[in-house]
Amino acid sequence: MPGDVESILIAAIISWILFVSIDLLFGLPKTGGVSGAREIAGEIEREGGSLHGGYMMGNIVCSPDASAGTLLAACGVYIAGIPGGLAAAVLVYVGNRICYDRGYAGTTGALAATFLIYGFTTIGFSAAHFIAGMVIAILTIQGISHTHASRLLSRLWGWRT
Amino acid sequence: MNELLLGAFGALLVLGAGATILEHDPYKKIISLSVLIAGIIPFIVDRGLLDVATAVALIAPLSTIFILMAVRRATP
Amino acid sequence: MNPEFVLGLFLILAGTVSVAFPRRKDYITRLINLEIPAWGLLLLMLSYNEALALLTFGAVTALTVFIFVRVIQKREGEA
Amino acid sequence: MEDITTQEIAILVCVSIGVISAVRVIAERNTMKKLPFLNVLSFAIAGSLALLLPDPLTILAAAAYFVGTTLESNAIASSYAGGPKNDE
Repeated sequence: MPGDVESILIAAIISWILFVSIDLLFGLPKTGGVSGAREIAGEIEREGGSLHGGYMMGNIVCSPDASAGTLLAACGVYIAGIPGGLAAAVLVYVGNRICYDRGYAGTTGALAATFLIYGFTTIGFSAAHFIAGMVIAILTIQGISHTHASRLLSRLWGWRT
Repeated sequence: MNELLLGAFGALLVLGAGATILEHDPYKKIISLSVLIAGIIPFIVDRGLLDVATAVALIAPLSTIFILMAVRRATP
Repeated sequence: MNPEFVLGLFLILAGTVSVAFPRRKDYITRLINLEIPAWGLLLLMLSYNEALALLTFGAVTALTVFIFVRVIQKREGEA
Repeated sequence: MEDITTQEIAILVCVSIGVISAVRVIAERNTMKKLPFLNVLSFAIAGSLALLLPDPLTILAAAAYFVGTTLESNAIASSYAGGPKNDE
């Protein structure tokens, strides 16, 4: 069983792959859902970033998507196991409806993350590792360098199409 | 809550309050105000008043949206 | 003297001074600065563990902001 | 530093990322580019809320905080982009 720091890093990588793949699967980088997301994307492109990655970052800011689903599912599993994760999925769906979004990406992300994290808790990880890991994963997307993150997301979106 | 967390959340609170006072642009002031709220919510949760924390977390964006109505009118 | 009390007092003092002497003297700046002492008072109530007072005060703050916004819009419409 | 539990190290990671992103929110000069850092801050705070007090109602509070701050960012961005009239 690895130590705490290694576990958090592994959990960060797993949740990064999980939420980026679900967001790409639901086509978040295709276009901005609301005008605010399009404005953020335009601003990132003006600073030298890429437009489709900017759309995805704007959509993450403007409505709870798979990343929010993963974080809240990790919180739910940490507090109450599988039922907590399902409650988190319901809450993410309600939050998506509040933010004028269809809510498929967030709910799917929360359900997938619930079962994935519960699976990992059986082999020695703790759900607290996944909470910290998810915060590190969202930091790498939104908080280090907008230009490089949008270029990376745009390249991944180019592979998918 | 130990001293380290207390210092971190207090730092968020003081940073948000200072930036809200010192900014000029109304949008930047509102964003700094939301940093201040992020520092306050953990104090409410740490006391165990979870229903109050839920209500406050839902009411705070409402008052921000009300302020945005005035900001949008003032800066067309 | 728990930390909530000290931080709440700090917010009330700083916010009141900033409402009284804002950087830009217009309605919007004062209205946004008025939120700071409101949160400070909420933190002060928290240090006495008054749950019902917190709930009521939170709801009334949003209502007060709404009324202020309506008043400001009415005044600017007349001017 | 004697034995730090898993919960404590996770909450330390969350809180330190929150403070860093708050500093970057304040330091960024472009209004629209402040919003992704604010999103990181709300992720960190929602995570640390759940780690601070493990109770079944905490997940409701964390979700309410997260949805509230997302709605706030949405309103700020839409209002900055010109109001809801050119939305759709």
